[in-house]
Amino acid sequence: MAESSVTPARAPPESVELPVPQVENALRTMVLARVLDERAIALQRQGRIGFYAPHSGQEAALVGSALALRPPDWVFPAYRELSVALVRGVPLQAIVDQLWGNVNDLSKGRQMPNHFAFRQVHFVSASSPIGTQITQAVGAAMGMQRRKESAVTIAYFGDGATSSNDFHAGLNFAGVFRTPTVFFCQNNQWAISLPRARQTQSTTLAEKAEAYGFAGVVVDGNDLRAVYSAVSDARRKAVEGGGPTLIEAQVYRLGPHSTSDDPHRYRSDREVEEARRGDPVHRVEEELRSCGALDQAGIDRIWEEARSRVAQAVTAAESAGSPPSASLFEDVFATLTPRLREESEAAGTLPPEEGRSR
Amino acid sequence: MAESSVTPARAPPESVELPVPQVENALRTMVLARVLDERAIALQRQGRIGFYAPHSGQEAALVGSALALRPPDWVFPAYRELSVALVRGVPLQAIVDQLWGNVNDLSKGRQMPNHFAFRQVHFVSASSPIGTQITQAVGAAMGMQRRKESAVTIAYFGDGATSSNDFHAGLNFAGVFRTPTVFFCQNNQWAISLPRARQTQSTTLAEKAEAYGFAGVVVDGNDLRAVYSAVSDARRKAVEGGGPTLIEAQVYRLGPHSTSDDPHRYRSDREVEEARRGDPVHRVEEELRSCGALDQAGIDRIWEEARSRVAQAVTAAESAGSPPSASLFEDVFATLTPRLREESEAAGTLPPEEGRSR
Amino acid sequence: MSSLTLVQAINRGLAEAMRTDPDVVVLGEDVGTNGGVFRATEGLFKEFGAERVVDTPLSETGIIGSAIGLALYGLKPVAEIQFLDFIYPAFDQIVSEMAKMRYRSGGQFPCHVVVRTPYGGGIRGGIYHSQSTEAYFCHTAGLKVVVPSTPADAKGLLLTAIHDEDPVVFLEPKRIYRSVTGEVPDGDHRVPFGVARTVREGTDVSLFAYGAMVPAAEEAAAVLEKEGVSAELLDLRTLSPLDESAVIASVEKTGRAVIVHEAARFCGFGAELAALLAEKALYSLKAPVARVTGFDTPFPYALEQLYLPNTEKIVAAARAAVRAA
Amino acid sequence: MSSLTLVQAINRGLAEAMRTDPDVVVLGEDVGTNGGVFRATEGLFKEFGAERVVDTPLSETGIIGSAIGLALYGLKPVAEIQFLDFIYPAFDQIVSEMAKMRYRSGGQFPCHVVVRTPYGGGIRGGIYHSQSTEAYFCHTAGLKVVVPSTPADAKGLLLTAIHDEDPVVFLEPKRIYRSVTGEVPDGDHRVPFGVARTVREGTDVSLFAYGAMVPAAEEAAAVLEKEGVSAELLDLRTLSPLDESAVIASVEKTGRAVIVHEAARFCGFGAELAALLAEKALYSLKAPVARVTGFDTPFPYALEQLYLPNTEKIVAAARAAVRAA
Ligand SMILES: Cc1ncc(C[n+]2csc(CCOP(=O)(O)OP(=O)(O)O)c2C)c(N)n1
Ligand SMILES: Cc1ncc(C[n+]2csc(CCOP(=O)(O)OP(=O)(O)O)c2C)c(N)n1
Ligand SMILES: [Mg+2]
Ligand SMILES: [Mg+2]
Repeated sequence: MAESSVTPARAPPESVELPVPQVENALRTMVLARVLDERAIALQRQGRIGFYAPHSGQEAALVGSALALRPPDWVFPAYRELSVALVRGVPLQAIVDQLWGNVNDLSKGRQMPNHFAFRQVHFVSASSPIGTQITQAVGAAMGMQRRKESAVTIAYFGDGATSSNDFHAGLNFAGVFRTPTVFFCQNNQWAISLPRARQTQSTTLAEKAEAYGFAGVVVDGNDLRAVYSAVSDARRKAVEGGGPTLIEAQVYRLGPHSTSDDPHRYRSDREVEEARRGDPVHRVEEELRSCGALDQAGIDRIWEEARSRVAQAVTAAESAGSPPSASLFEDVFATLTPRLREESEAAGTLPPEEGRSR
Repeated sequence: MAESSVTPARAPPESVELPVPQVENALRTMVLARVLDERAIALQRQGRIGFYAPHSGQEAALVGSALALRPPDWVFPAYRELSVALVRGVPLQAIVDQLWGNVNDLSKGRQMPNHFAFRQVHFVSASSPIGTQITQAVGAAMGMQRRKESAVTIAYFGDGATSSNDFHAGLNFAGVFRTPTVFFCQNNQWAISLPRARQTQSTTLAEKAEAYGFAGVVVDGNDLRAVYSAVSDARRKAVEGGGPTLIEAQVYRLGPHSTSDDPHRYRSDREVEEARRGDPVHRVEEELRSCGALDQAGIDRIWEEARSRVAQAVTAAESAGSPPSASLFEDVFATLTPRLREESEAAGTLPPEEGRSR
Repeated sequence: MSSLTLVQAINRGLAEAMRTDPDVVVLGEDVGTNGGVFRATEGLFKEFGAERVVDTPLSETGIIGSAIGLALYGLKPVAEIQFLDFIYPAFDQIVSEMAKMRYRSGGQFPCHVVVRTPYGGGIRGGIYHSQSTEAYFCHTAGLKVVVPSTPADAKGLLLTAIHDEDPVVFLEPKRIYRSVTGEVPDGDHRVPFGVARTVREGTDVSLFAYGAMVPAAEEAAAVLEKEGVSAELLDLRTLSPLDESAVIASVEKTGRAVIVHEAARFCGFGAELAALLAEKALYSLKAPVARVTGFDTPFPYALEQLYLPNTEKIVAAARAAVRAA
Repeated sequence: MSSLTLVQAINRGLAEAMRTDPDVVVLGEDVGTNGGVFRATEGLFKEFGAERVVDTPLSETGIIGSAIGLALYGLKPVAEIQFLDFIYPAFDQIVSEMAKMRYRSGGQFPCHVVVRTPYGGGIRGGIYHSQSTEAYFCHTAGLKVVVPSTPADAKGLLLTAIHDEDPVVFLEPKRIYRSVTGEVPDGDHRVPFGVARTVREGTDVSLFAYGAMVPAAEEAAAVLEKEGVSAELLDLRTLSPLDESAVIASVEKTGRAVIVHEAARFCGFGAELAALLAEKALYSLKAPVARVTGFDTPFPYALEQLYLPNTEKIVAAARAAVRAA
């Protein structure tokens, strides 16, 4: 996987302090993600892609956490983590191709937009059922223990997912087996229309870790540096055998739950306006401006560049065709069964390749 | 449901202190249950019943908690709660009939021994899958809220069940909806071969309640009075709108997990011997002896009486026949479907009654 | 009578039941202020309040487990699962508890829970917003499984479900939530379980369908008619209990059967229909039984239209059956 | 060669796989010091230690979820679910994740988990220690479903499963864990998937069975032989992928089919076999297809013997088929 100048797959040397050039790099990714977010919503409205779940408001949590990871680590995402993929070196084009489910999509157009899978950077296939990635992240971490690999797994999930079966099972297994796992909960205050306060009665989500015998940490998810250091600490602890950590990054979902959602039905514009004041992208811009690393023109250029990259990727994705019909029958199993071959032929698709699917 | 002199369905007036006559009554139930436990294991070894899961060591927790309940309360049991049924007024015979699954079994021989259901005393049908009763207890408590009934539900479960999906969902719902529910965890230190310490890393099981925004309490489950007052307090709090409580009664499973289990494979005789010193039945005997309420002869009489009652019930249960063949097809639905009627006829059972099943 | 879409008919059915019976409560994710992600519960929160229209935490285990508790205690819960694809965290409660409660207690504890859930493809929902797994529930003794295909049936079957004494899995073909409109009786309209609906009569081939496949099969029957083939179409409405006699009688008349569903073929509901015919109508069969179904792959995204049964595929199968003999 | 019971053969299969491949790990409830409640993992903890034979907390969600994670990372997990009846807390992970992982990721993430679990009745286990719900898994695209009926197959199919690239649900007929003994090849014995075993050849009627029903069907064939009826018996071994051509070829020869399984009939696996015949062997069928199965009730306790298919019921169905034409 090639590219990208903006977003190196390698994190900076482990340190709680993110050096300024890294912050500037982070900003580029955050802006790219924000621009893509806005563009994708428009594309869905125009019927050009089928669905989109934005992550606006969560960029610092996403990019900050991803920067603290190392190449051997494994990411178990939900559906708002495309900036994590960017940080790990996934080309923008691969992400946009997934939104279309076109012939170039690495997942062969098998899933709705936002449900990414990028094997090469250990970005595990996302699914819609809430929380299922959490136990899987623990299992992969058990594998790292067995292979004595100095790495961690990180599971991304939302406030709503803390109510899921897998949250309970996953954190319990992690506690019992002391797995090198970082549980990264993006508490964006809403699970579709259910506010955080009615998701659970605990004061914080982080404190739920105590029920499983390990520590939970609350962090301001709008603060790139704070997130980076919280994840760095949790990662270091994990690889040193100190076991798992639950991090609750407090953020706010600025957009709708997804393009199918109308948030006006359940929350006030005022609440959103207030939350906008903490916009993590502006906060990083502000920092870089005030320390003199970037002036407004520099920031504008970052936005320009992002817009043009997104526009280019969209054009390319849209002009690529659909996956071939025969691909419908691939990857059910490693090799085609007689029944699938028969169905494929009956469907009038090209005769599927013999033997192993791609 | 008639009977029983020993074990009234009504609890004593709400009070943290159990009066001595009640303690004596409690002892009768505990002894009855202990005698039944020992007899049932022998019966299984002789092939006269199919299975048995003993509760020896848990009698004080069971009887103490049950005494704190009132008639309108609903009990959601696991499979070691026959003494709770006794306290609520279920005749011994009904319990023993269930062990046989004979024609008199109120559940029509539909389940393995220990999986009781006694509608009239709100003792809900027990099932084998671990933990499922926990969310159900919360739902019934939501019903009590809706009907404004001054009552509670109590869910019985083990240390192992704290790892179940329903524990997580049930306690979370209870916290959010502030339901009048008492979660009564009998931590008997083992889940088949898995010791408590490897079930979860939390220091106590009770503290898990905090993750759901309410209080957890640890109680010495070998102490009848302590259990009684813990449950009384939790009950009072619940009916007053104070929401749920998780009670961890620390006990020890003196016998095998069930008649299918050989505990020598995973725990030492010494551990069991040590635990025997805390035997809750002997502890109550000791109390009643030392306060002068009973002498050894009185205690012996209680054991005698229990033995003869159990012997009688066993004889009666064993001589009752099996449920009729046609009953196989009843209660799948409220009324027989055409397909079930056809299957019943094909099976050569008596033509099932028309229309509604019993 | 009112002219309603299918999802509106469901909404009216819920409101009707809640107005006439204070024991009816609705619970699920986003069913309250949001009115349901498909708007099936719109307005109920306002009319009946938070006590009867309960927004739950994100846990299907909790939704169905607590619905069972409500039912045992005596209320009439109607639980919404946001998509059938998300029912599996509650599968244990459904198959181990809800389905078996009455039986295992010897009839002491009935468990009349209604589980409503949108299902099926055709909405560009991909692998997790499109599945049809009715066969799992049909294979589970103790569950009734219902699938309406018209607004009137949607309301009538739902009201029957809510007042039924047994647990019901009520599958709503979301693809036709809004695309189908029809006259729906006002008030306490009920449609009985176990009775298929003859959508049209015919003599040459029997089409069996349910849910969103009914309109597709209707179209197919119209195309066939133009070709001189007289197709009979049965909308099964309740998959369990199944109106076996209607299925058999139809094939005894036509001698040919085309079974249509969106679900994967292998061990799908269509297998039971075909088996029934092989057992009880073998000598009437003039042609091999045909199944027009989803493929034995997970539900796709980009190639959804290739995956789904449609009018052309149904017509082709019926033609082949007629040609066979 | 060694003479082993079925459960011993499974135990040897596990040990063999663990010895030859350090990536194989076993996890589940009571699989460690206790050696499994049926002793299938006996001795493994001692030989391979707690890192490779993992006693888990009481959570099937956790067992399968973490097994999937192990597989994604590259190990070869073999998860034990104590009874098939207790698999449902993991059903979401199995049908939504394990079965679809390879597909949804376009082949990027294979998910070779083996889920071993004892299933079936005949042990006085009642409603929750007896069920046969293979149809749920067979209907789920992306899963392979395997059921051995002899010790040699138990080991051979298990080793194939562990080294397969796809997820496998491996159902062990616990009723014959110890009642059946047979010669089992030592070492890395493998039996391929998708190939039925012809237990005996015959010309008048085909019996199709798997698991604990195979011995019952064998007995039935012997009884029938005495009556002058020549029964062919196929042990299907892998339900998915199914050896369809063997099934069809047998009925093309005999013209009659009796399908045997313990599971409830409605939408059971037998429905798929019957459907297959109605689709692809209709003109060979001389008699209605018969299903000898459990009833459409939950699994009972006291009346277990009435519920279960047995030799007499199989013989009766075969006789009726032969008499029919
Ligand atoms: C098991 C399951 N139930 C329901 C849904 C429908 N659903 C999709 S997203 C969502 C809310 C998730 O909230 P949260 O975990 O806070 O994540 P966020 O969307 O806020 O990032 C729900 C209920 C689902 N995808 N999976
Ligand atoms: C979902 C599920 N998984 C596994 C089992 C098998 N099993 C029966 S009892 C048991 C241990 C239960 O331990 P605990 O909750 O502590 O209750 P105890 O038996 O100690 O009273 C297990 C694993 C089961 N019944 N249900
Ligand atoms: Mg959220
Ligand atoms: Mg225990």
